Order: sequence, then structure tokens, then C-alpha cells
Amino acid sequence: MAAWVQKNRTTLGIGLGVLVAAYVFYYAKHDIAPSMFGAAWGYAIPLVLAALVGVIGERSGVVNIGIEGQMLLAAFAGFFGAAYSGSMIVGILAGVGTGLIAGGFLAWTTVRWRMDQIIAGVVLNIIATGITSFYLKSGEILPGVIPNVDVPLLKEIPLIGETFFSGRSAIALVAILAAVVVHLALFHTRWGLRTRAVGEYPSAADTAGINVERLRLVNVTLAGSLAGLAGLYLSMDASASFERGITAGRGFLALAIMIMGAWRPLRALVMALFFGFINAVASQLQLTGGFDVPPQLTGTLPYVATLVVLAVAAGRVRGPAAAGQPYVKKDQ
Amino acid sequence: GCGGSTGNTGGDSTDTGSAAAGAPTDDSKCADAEVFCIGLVTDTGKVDDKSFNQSAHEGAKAAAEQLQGYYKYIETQDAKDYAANMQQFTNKKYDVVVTVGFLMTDATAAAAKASPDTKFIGVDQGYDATKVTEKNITGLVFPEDQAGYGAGYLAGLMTKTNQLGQVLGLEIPPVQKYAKGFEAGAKAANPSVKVATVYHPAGDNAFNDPVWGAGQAKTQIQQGADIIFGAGGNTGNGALQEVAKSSGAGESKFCIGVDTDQWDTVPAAQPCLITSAEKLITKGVTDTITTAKDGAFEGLQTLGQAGLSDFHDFDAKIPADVKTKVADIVKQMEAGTLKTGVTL
Amino acid sequence: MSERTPEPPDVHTDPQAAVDVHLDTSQEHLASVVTNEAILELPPEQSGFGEGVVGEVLLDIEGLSKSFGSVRANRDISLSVRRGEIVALLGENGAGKSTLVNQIFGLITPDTGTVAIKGDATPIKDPRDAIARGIGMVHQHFQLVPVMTVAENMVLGHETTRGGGVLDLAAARTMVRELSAKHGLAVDPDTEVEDLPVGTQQRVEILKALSRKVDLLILDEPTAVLTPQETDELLAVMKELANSGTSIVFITHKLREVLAVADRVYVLRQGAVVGEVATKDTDAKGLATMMVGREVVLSIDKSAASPGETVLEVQDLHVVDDRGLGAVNGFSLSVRAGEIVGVAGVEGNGQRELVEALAGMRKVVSGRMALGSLDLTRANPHQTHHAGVGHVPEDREKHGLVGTYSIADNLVLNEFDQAPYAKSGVRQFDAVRENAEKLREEFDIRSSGVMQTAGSLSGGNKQKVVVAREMAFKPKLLMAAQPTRGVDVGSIEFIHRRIVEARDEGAAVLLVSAELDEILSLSDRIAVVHGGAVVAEMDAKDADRTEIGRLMAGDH
Amino acid sequence: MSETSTAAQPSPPAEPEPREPRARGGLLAYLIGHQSGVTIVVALLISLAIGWVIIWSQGVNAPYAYETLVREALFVDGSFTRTLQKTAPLVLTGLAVVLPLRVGLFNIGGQGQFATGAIFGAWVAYATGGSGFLGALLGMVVGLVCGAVVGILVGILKTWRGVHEVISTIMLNYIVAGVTFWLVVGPLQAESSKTSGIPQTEEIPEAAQLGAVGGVPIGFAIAVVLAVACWWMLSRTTLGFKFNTVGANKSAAGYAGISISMITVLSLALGAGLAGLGGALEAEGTLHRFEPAIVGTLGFDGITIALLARANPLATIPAAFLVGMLRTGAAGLQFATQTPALPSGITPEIVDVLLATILLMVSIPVLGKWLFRSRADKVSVASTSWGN
Ligand SMILES: Nc1ncnc2c1ncn2[C@@H]1O[C@H](COP(=O)(O)OP(=O)(O)OP(=O)(O)O)[C@@H](O)[C@H]1O
Ligand SMILES: Nc1ncnc2c1ncn2[C@@H]1O[C@H](COP(=O)(O)OP(=O)(O)OP(=O)(O)O)[C@@H](O)[C@H]1O
Ligand SMILES: [Mg+2]
Ligand SMILES: [Mg+2]
Repeated sequence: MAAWVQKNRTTLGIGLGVLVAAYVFYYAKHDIAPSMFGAAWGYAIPLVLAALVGVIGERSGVVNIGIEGQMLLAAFAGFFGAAYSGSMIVGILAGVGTGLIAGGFLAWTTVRWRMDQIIAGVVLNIIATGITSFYLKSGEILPGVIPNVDVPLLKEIPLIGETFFSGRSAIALVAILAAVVVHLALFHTRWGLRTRAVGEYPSAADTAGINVERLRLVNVTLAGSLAGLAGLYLSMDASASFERGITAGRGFLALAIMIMGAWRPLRALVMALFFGFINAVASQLQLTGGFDVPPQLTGTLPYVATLVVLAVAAGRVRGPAAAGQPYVKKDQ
Repeated sequence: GCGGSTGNTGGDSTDTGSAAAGAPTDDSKCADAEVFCIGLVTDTGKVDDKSFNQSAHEGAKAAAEQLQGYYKYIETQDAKDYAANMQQFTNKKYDVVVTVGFLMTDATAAAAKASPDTKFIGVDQGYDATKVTEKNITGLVFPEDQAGYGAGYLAGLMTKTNQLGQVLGLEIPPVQKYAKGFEAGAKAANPSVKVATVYHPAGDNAFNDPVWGAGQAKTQIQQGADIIFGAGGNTGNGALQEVAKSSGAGESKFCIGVDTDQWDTVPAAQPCLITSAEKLITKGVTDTITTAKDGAFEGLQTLGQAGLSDFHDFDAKIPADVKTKVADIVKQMEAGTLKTGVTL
Repeated sequence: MSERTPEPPDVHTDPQAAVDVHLDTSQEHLASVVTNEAILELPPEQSGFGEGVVGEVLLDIEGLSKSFGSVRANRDISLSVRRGEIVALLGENGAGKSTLVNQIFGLITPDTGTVAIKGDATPIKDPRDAIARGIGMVHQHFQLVPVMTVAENMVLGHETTRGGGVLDLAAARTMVRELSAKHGLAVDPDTEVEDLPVGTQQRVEILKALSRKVDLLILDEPTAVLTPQETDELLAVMKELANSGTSIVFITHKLREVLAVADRVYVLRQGAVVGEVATKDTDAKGLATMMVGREVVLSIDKSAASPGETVLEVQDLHVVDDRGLGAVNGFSLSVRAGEIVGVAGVEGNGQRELVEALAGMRKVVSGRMALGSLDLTRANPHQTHHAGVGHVPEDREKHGLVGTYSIADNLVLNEFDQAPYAKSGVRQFDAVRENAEKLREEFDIRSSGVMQTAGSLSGGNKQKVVVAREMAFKPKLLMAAQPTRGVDVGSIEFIHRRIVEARDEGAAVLLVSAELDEILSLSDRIAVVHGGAVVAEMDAKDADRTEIGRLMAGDH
Repeated sequence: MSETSTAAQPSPPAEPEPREPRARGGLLAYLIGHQSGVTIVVALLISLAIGWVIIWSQGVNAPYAYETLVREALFVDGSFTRTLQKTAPLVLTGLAVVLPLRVGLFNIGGQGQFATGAIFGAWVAYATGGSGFLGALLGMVVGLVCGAVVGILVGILKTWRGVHEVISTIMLNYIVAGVTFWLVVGPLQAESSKTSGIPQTEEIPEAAQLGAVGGVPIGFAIAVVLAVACWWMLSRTTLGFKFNTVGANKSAAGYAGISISMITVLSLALGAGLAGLGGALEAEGTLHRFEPAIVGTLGFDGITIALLARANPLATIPAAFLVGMLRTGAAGLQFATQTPALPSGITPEIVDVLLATILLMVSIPVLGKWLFRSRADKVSVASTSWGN
């Protein structure tokens, strides 16, 4: 424990500082702070889920730039599944299922057919854009809403409880849970050890008796369900409609979050929150008024901040070494 | 080819579409005087956008039915295709071409010059009389500020928290006019009211980002707003839906739609939607097409109507005196006795 | 040409004699370097294994063939290994050794033929299947995940869990400690593999293979990266394992090791078994001849050096490694024209960083290096090269070659923008090709043509490409780092000969090698490094193998 | 010494010959010899078949639809010129992805780089447009330079601070979108548009507008010349050798004395510069001013094109032409297929569906394998350096 603290003291120090600052802000500006934290998390939810998709994929050695497309397809399927069936459950299943199928498509083309992973992702994105706009029918509505869940006890915590554990839909809770679970799984379970090995050095995993292809196939496919949830969140939770291009580049932002988070789930969660918070700040600058900065410029704040933070602080982080490369056995 | 000139393999169709019985079934004879053809070109939007493209589309479709005409549209994909897309219609000698959106102003004026036999209706387009001298073109404009003013006035009277919010699309004139009108109306009704305003920053999805709109509405509600004006295509619709989902929707929290009566186009917003700041594009387009068929346009600029749409289920919930005051204000604006004072 | 040492017969005119000379020294080497003499000195009969012992046949290969496209990597190979037997596979680079053992381990599927383990001839599907059937393998290239700890690497694929798939790393650490104690191979379970010196990584590999129950252990060139001491450790472990009933298939290019541990040897040439012999019935000469198909000069024939003016002058050099830790700490050395200075040292004592710094690929923290009157301390690789430094890098795959490029392009890798290979920024392909044809001939690079990709060459030929390139421009200083690692005896002979020729033509040569034999036989002068600094310098004539070994180990 | 040791040596065993298809007679041999070309043709055919099914399922006669698509893009009056006009910026945004890709960098910032070049190019061409073609030229140079500046920023962030180019190019897309929009509703807005509020810059004077010569847009000619130049640079010059070496093996490039940082920055600068030039050409040749909508999806299409072209600069020309053709023909297709039974016609999104299937089919390595029962050729153009 002590060694762990020693090793991570910079991270811990910064984390503590940020937390203290957050609480100071929370109590000092109580009129706007809670809503800003709420907005930050609201913005971050789909990014967290989508970034996890990227993390799982790349940790297994498969670059996934098709997250945008996966989300779009799932948002589409979820919304129309629910609208046509009249059941939210059916919609959710359709969305998650579509995420899985899209993940399976990426997995199969890249792992089995060894298609270039970037190309496969781009294909997925274009297919999703094409199909979801080509077959879009306007004027459908959802039969219900995804219920909000309050977590007893946790919701009482000032700031944190309010932001994460009350008045949030089930998907938001799943996002937190998923980040924690994927983190623990990745670094503390057999599956995680094998997944990381496959993403770092697949031939080592292969010679240790691990079926590289199968693990990659399974991981990339299953991660699709998280992309499905992220998509569902957009069309069935955050808004109650499906629109063309509703993902609005969030799948790509998620990739940036993944890299900012150094391919670690919990760090990606934090980075998504950071990004969401700067977004909230940008909006708040407009809402509060009195600043003479045009909204087009304040709107760029999150992106500028990301670049500045990365340039100043993050430095080089190494991604999984084998990400992007199909694993070719010796005699193939 | 085996598909015939339109390539339709569906064979002989039961006409539920745009053409009424007795109307032409294709556009091969548009050049004939007795065959009336209407075309519509969107500005990189779709005709099902629940907003102005859709309204214009419906207006043109209605005109075709009423006038026994033929109607087709093209959804522009790329701003550089405006001219080519209009040309599709002028090549076939369509009688009227409706272009939707103020971004097409210049392109429409140029097309009107090039095709004097076709009449052009530019929705939301204001032409510079010193440059455009053609008679076959009219810009159909609406006093968005008046619609916004009316909505703001209603909101100013209804708010309990004295805090209103606006979730807006891109910061461009039609949107700004709504927004500034709304703020002016609200202040006129209730001087102590505060209006929080947020525009979508930028990007090609500014009118198509309901998730962002919903997030903004949520923030504004948390910061005390009890009535949200969502004006920005699907982005604004996202805000309406968010209010509709929030606790107290329809009781203590309300939303106001834009452009069309969103009671119909965004049913999900019904729990909170007290009214919409409407510009009657559908009616305006139908009327202007009818004028075009009958003869000449009234002028380079045609002024459409704007106002508040029906209160629907909230008719009973809105206090009678509020309704009277709002109706009065709307009347004054129509009569021209009340100016919104909005300038850009 | 050589009149330096009167004792050995004239190897120049009598290659046979050269082999003999080498064999003699080789016997001495055995005696001096093999520490666990007790085991090694047991004749096979007494150890209870080897010829004459009718143990169970553990591995039986019948008619195995494997082709890659038009390359017939294995042709109709039949062999068998009994329980407790150590069988060596010998052959030139590309002879098909790795291909053969990879089929035993299920990494490659045979085209025809069977591999039977303990009489079970069902085809081996994949490594998982092989492991389940009691096969363990140490691969020619490390199969360790660099960013994971030793313990994590050791348990990969057969993890102990505490229910629900949660890793039990404590158990893994314990296992590592026990295993390393049992075999006398020290490793720290919590170090990340990438932070370990290669020798220790190899130790981890071996322990990893032993961490599962193995009946048959395959070792594919495990000693290529080991120091003599480490090699001896390993050989001792192998004997011990064999004594306790494990069979071992052992691939190496070093005949000394074969003779020291193996019971029998199979020799492969161009994919086929060309001979099988018991070690007691043969010697290094015989093995080398079987391998290459001709007699090989196993020792270097060279005249005395006639050093000229000082070419390389290194003064108090300090360089840090990738992690920012001091690797070269006050290194000083000078090399004169026409002499070979060998830098001997256990790997990981700053040699890599030293060479990289001298080549301009790594920043110098302090100190000075000069080539003649030219200060190269802050030079980049481009400037260094053009100042006349040839550099045969340690890691040929990573630094020395672009695998996807043709041999021709690789042969001008650092001259591509110079005349005649380029004129005002435009490449001149005819000149590039001519150069390649010439060097291919001169350096005996065996390929289908100069447009073949370098990545598809065998190891020895890859090395020849690099050596050819770095020598072709007649450098003032030639730096060769581990120039013969993983290279078969035939190619070693060739590369050594070229290095001596370069010296004779007046180049200053800096030879860095972990291979003490190589240092001793090639150098005119020897500098022993330890901890990133020179701890001793001596004339090669006066060099004493044991003494150098002691210095290398840090005992000074 | 060399005599004795080599004299005894038998002639060296021949190393494996490179795999070459066995000679077989006739058409089959020809096809096998031109595997990749055949694979592409088959991929196109399969994609067309898939599109056929989609079109047919909408109740439209597929041959007619395809015929219309092609006719509207190529044979209708002026449409060929328009297709070429659309192709021009696509070639350049494609090259913007290709050049860094050859160095192992993934530039997804085409959108932002294009917009930067377009707005400043348009503004300069307007400001200096009085001087005619010189003004146009100046606009192009400024577009190129401004795009390059964005690329250099990405390159510097990468080499100096280790910021991954995928992050920085995504972020810069958003930043540029915001800043350019602010410019066209603020400082650079056309005087005449200030009342109507249309976000656009002043119109470029006619003298500085780029037209077409004999039906071939000047912008297209420039794009083709640049694609050829890029190809020549990559395959024939020492600079190209440096690009390829850094892309193939960074360690070896460093060893060979190539400055990796320099090449990284240069490839991004050149790529982004070409995207910026594309923006300027588009402003001068098509819209004659800057409007935010000028970018459309050109930057992202560039990725598709680069991948279709397998990072070969010459191949970006046909790839871009394909995309340009489909996009040009799409409106006519929707127009021609609208009937009372299908009021929407075949919507233009069919193009995305077709492009996706084409890219998929062209890129599936196993397609070649199924066709020729040979080893799957590795189609790896992009993924090599991700995450480093
Ligand atoms: N995957 C492969 N594809 C094509 N050819 C291969 C492949 N693997 C090996 N070869 C070829 O098969 C032959 C035998 O290679 P192998 O690796 O078995 O040799 P080796 O005896 O292990 O050599 P070394 O001593 O260098 O390790 C070589 O000609 C090699 O080029
Ligand atoms: N696809 C391929 N085509 C042709 N040759 C190949 C191919 N893949 C590998 N080789 C060659 O086959 C040989 C064996 O490959 P392997 O991966 O086993 O390396 P290796 O034998 O350990 O390498 P080394 O040559 O260093 O001994 C190598 O010489 C390598 O260059
Ligand atoms: Mg080999
Ligand atoms: Mg081998």
C-alpha cells in the first residue's frame, strides 16, 4: 500500500488537488456548480462507455476507430426497435445487440480476415452513416423513458452523490460500473492478464497456449455491447429521438479520451469528466454572460484545453504495442 | 429500359403520394402550360427535419395537391450543388422552384436570372433590391422576432422563478431573431425576468445535436429556469424533450417550441409544450406557390406570418388573463402598432 | 601472411590444421569455462542415459515435411528422442531447425508426416495442445511480454486464481521464487521484463517453460544471448533436468555446447536431416563439416597488427540508458588505425549505449569523442557516418535493416542521398542496383536477387547485408556490435574474415561482443568493461581467459 | 587465405526464389498476373451487386438507377466538369492523408486543414483579386501555407510533446470549425452579408476565380499534377525514401541518419498544406468565397480515398474520381427516382452505402485469397504505428 502510494504520488497529488478544488467550487458557487458538474458527467457518460470500447479493443490488439459507427447503428436500432415494438426493453436489446453485431463485424474482418483495422473502422463508420440515414423514418417516438435510478446512501454524498448517484439513468450508472469493472478485470483477473498479453505481444500469448484470435474476437465483439449502450444513451436517454449523425463525433472524441487516459479505464473516466467539465464551463460562459467572447470561440475551449493539457502534462504514453497489427501465425 | 422513364418497378401505384387524382404523374410535360410542376431544393437538410425544410416541403406538397400539380424535391448534400440541383428542375421546365434556407440566397437569385421562365420562391431569403431585379423571384420571409416576442411574453407571464432559458442552434440571423424577440418579449412582460441564452458553438451539426440541446436544458433547469425555449432544429428539440422528462413537466416546468407547431412534429415534447413560436412556412409556401401559379409575385419580398401556435392541452392550464394579454400583444404586432425592437 | 605465432601450423595453407588448432583450444575452453564439471564429466554410460540406455521413446517424428511457398523448410524429416536424452539440432541459418521444433510445439502445422508424443500421433493442434501433452519450449526470439512482470509472464496461460477469475499474483510470486531456487536461476518476480538484461530474460524464459510439467523441453538457440557464465548455468540445468528424466531438444550454433551436453546430434542441411551422430563419436570438426558440407576454418588467421595513428579517441564518456540511468560512466578508450580493439564485458554493462552514442544515435551526457581531429561528441548518425564511421548494429532487425525494402535499398540505407545513388535529390536506381550486385557477389549474400526483400533473408544473410554496407564505404572506424550473434559457423567465418581484412586495409575496428571467444580470437587489444567503464586494458597476446572472465564479473 | 577457404566451397545453395505464379496459358495466367487489378474489379462488382439489392428493395429498377447515376455524373450537360470539380478537392484531401500515412501517421484533420486553407485563401484572393490570376495564385499559396501551419502544429505537438496526432487533429478540426465560423460572422464577414447575416466572406473578383479550360477545371488539373508529383516524390526522390523509411522502420531510419522529427513534421506540413490548398482552390473555383459549408465532408472523404488508394498518391485520382462521380450523380438519382410510390426517391445516402461496401470489398485480404486460392496479400496501409 505504502509502496503503491509512493509510486503513484504524482497522480494522487493531482487527484487530491482537483478534488479539493471541486469541493471548494461546489460550496463557493453553489448556484451554478452542481449543475455544471451534472452537465460535465452528462457529457461524459457516452464518452466513458465509448472510450471503454476503445480500451478493450486496443488492449486486445485491435484498433477500433469504428466506435462512432457502432454507436450510431446502436442508437438507430435502439430507437426504432423501441418505437416500432412499443417496448423500451426491446429497444435496449436491439441497441445492445446491434452494438454486438457491429463489434462482431469489426472483430471478424480484422481478426479472421486480417483486414487493416483502420480501414475496417472507417468502413463501419461509413456503413453506419449510410444505413442510418438511408433508412431513417421521421416522426417516430419512444414508448417510454429509461428510468432514473437513485442509489441510496451514495446519493447523500455532497457533490459526488448529487452528480453520479441521483437523478441519473440506469445507463449512467452502468457507465461508472463498467469503468470500474473493466479496470479491475483488466488488471486483476486472468482474462485481463491474457487480454493485455494478446495486445502487447500476441506471439508470447500464443506460445503460452492462449488462443489469440479467439480472445480478440470475443473481446472486440463483447465490447460492442458498451458501444451499443453509448449509442442507446444518445437516442433513448439523453435525447428521445434519433437524428442523422446524432453521435456528432463522440466516437472520435472517445478515442482521444482513451489515449488521454493512457488506455486505462478509470483514467479515461477522469479524462472524460475533465473534458465534460470544460464543456460545461464553455456553456456557462454563455449562460452567465458578461463575457465578450463570442460563443464560437468559447465553444472551442474544451478542445483547446485538451491540447494544452496534453502538451503540458501528459507527454508520451505508450499504447498496447500490438494494437493495429493482425496476428499472423508462423505458417500463415 | 424495362423500368420506364422513372425507373419505378412498383408498377401502377395507388396514388397516396404527392399527386392528387387527375394530376400529372411525371414531369415529362412540365413545359406545357397546363401542367404545373413544383420543385423544392433543401439547403443541406432533409425534408423530414421537423423544422423549416419539412414545413416548406409540406407546403409545396399541399400546393401540388390543391393545384393539381406535380411535385418533386432534392435534398442537397453539398452546398456547392445548389445551382446544379436547381438546374435539375429548370432543365425540365418546372414552373415553380422553392429553395429553402437563407444560405441559398445568392444561388437562388442567380438561378432566377438564368431561368426566367421558372418562378423561384426563396424561403427565409431576403434579396438586395439593388442587385436582384428579376420579377420571377420572391423571398418569403417571416418576422421571427415577433413569434419569439410573443413566446417570450407568454413565458414572462408564466414563470414562477423569473428565470427563463433558451437553447439555440447556430448563431445565425433567423435564430438570433427568435432569441432576441423572446428576450425582449419576456422583459416586456416581466421586467425582473432573467433569460439565460446558449447557442450551439459551431460545426455542421449545430441544428442536429439533440444530445447537446438536452444537456443544456438540464443545466438551465438546474440553475432555476422553469421555461425553456428550444430554437434550433433537432438541437432545440432535444431541449424540449429534456424538459418534458424532468420532474414537474407541465406543472412547474414548461417548454416552447419553434418554427412549426411542435405539438405535432415533436410529440415527445407534449408533456411540457405550452406553445410554439411559429412561422407559418407551410402556409406561406402554399400561398406563395398559388400566387405564382395565378400570375406574378407581389414583390421581391413576400412577408409570411408568424405567431404562436395553439396551446393544445395547456389551454386550460394557462390562466385566462395571461391568454388575453398574449393575444393582445400578438394582435398589436400584427397590426404593426407594437415593434419588437429587435435589430441584428 | 601471418608470422606472429610460430606454434600453430600454417593455417593459411592448411585449413585442416586450423580446425585442429581450434579443437585444442576448444577443449581447454571446456575445462576452463564449464563450472559444473561434476555433471559434465560423467560419461554418458554412468549418467544412466545416452546411448545404450533403452528409455521410452518420447518424441517420434516420421517423414515430416513443410514448405513455405516455394521454400522447402523441412523435407521428410524423421527423428526420435528418448526419455532423459539431450538431442542437439545443428544446421546453418535457414536449415530448418526452428521450423522443425515449431511443428513439435504446434506453432506450425506440418504439410505431411507425423509427430508422436509418447506414442500418441494425433496431430498437435496448437501450443495449448502441445503444453497439455508435456512439451515446453524456449523460443529463438523472446516470448515474454515486455511490460509485464516476471511473475505475470510466468503464469500467463496457466494462471492460479482466487475464484471468479481473480488473479492470485501472490501465489505466482511464490511459484517464481520456488522455481528459481530449485534450478538455481535467480530472478526477481516483481521486475518488469523490459527492465531486465537479456540474460535474465532468457532465464525467465527457461523458468517459464519449466513452470509447467514438461516431459520434453525444446530450447531454440537459448544461449545466443547468454554470457559464458550464464551459458554454463544453463547447461548445468539441462543436465540436471535430463538426469531427472526430462528429454531435451537443443538448438545452438556453438559446437562447444553441443559437445558438452548433448547425447546425440541431428544435423540438418537445407531442410533435410543429413546426419545423426552420438557426441561421443564426433568432435567439433566433424560436426562443422557435416553442417556446412565442407570443412570450416574455425579459427581466425590473421597477421600481427601494425597500428597507425589514433582514429577514435573517447574520453570520460557518460551516457544514460532509455530510463535515464547512467549506463556509460566515464568510458575512455582509443583505437588506432589498423588494429582491432575488442570490448569484452557481460551484456548490460553499457556496451549498447556506448556504441549507440559513438554512432550518434544517443545523446552524450558528458565527455568527448573524436574521430581523428573531428569532434563527434554531438554528431548525429548522418554526420558520424559521413565522418567515416561504419556501424554494424547489435540489433540488425531493428536498426540495421528495413525488412520491407529490397536488399539493394538496404545496401544504401545510409548513403541513399549521396552521389552516385542520388543526384540533386533524385534517386539513381541504376547505381543502387549496380552497387547491390557488386556487394552481393563480394559478400556472398545468398538471395534470389538484389530485389528480394531483406526481411525474407535468413539471419546470417541479413547480417551479411549489414556488414557489406558498413564495410563497402571503407570506413575509417568500423564498429561492430555482436556481429555474429545467431549466425551459423559458416557465416561467422566469413564475417570474421572480412573484419580482419578491413583492419589490414587500415581501418580502426572497435569490436563489441559478449562472445569471449570472438573477442579473444579477433582482437589485437582488449578492453574489459564493467559498470560502463573500462576496468582493464591489455594486449591480446597477454590476455588470459580466466582473468578476463573475472574482470568482466566485476572482480577487480 | 581466401582462395583456400572458398575454393573448397560448393556453390551456395540457392535461397528461395520469390513466389511467382506458375506460368499458365491464356486468360487465367493474365488474370493471375494482374491479381490486384482483378481483385479490385471483382470487389467493385460485388459492391454494385449489394447496391443493386438495396436499390431493388426500394422498388427501383437497379440498372436504371446505376445508369442514371453515371449519366447524371458524366454525360449530362456540364456534369462531367462538375464531377471533376468535385474530384479536385478530394484528390487533395486524399493526399493529405496519404503523405503522413506513408510516415506512419494518421491524419484525420483534413476537415480543419481544408477549412483553414479555404478561409484564408479566399480572403487573400479577394483582397488581391484585382490583380487577376496573380491574386488567385497568391490565394493558393496562402491556402497551402495556412494548411501547412496547422499540420506543423500537429507535427510539433507530436515530436516535441508526444501528443498523439489522432487527438490533436480531431481537436483541431473542432477548433478550426469554431474559429472560422467566428471569422465569417465577425471580422471577415462580407460587407453585404452583414445585414442578411449570411456567414460568408466577400466574393472573389471574377479575375481571380478559377474556371475551367476546355471543360477541365483548373483546380482539377492542379490536383492531378500534385498527385503525380507526390507519387514521384515518394517513389523517386531521396525525400520519399526518407518518408518510406520512417514509415517502415523508425529505428532503422534513425540509424540511417534520417531525422524522424523532421520527417514527421514535414509529412504533416505537406499533407495539411495540400488539404489547405484544396480549400483555397475550392473557394476560388467553386463557391468563389468562403462559407462554413465549403468543407462538407471533404476531409473525412479524404480518409476513405486514401484507404481506397492504399496510400498510393496516383491511385487517389481514380479513387477521388469515383467518390466525386457518385456524389455528383446522387442528386440526379434522387430526382429521377422520385415517384408517387417512392416519394423520397433513392436518397443520396446510397452513396455512403456504396462507398462503404466498395472500401470493404477492396480491402478484404481474403477476397484475393478466395479468388486465387493464394496466400492472403497483406493489405496494411494504416495501422502500423497507432499508439506510438
Ligand atoms: N513463415 C515463413 N514463411 C516463409 N519462409 C519461412 C518461414 N519460416 C521459415 N521460412 C524459411 O524456411 C527456412 C528454414 O527456416 P528456419 O527458421 O527453420 O531456419 P533455422 O534453421 O531455424 O535457422 P536459424 O539458424 O537462422 O535460426 C528458411 O529458408 C526460411 O527462410
Ligand atoms: N513471410 C516470410 N517469407 C519469407 N521468409 C520469411 C518469412 N517470414 C519469416 N521468414 C524468414 O524465415 C526465417 C525464420 O523465421 P523465424 O520467424 O522463425 O525467425 P528466425 O528463424 O528466428 O530468424 P533468424 O533468421 O534471425 O534466425 C527468418 O530468416 C525469416 O527472415
Ligand atoms: Mg531462423
Ligand atoms: Mg531458428
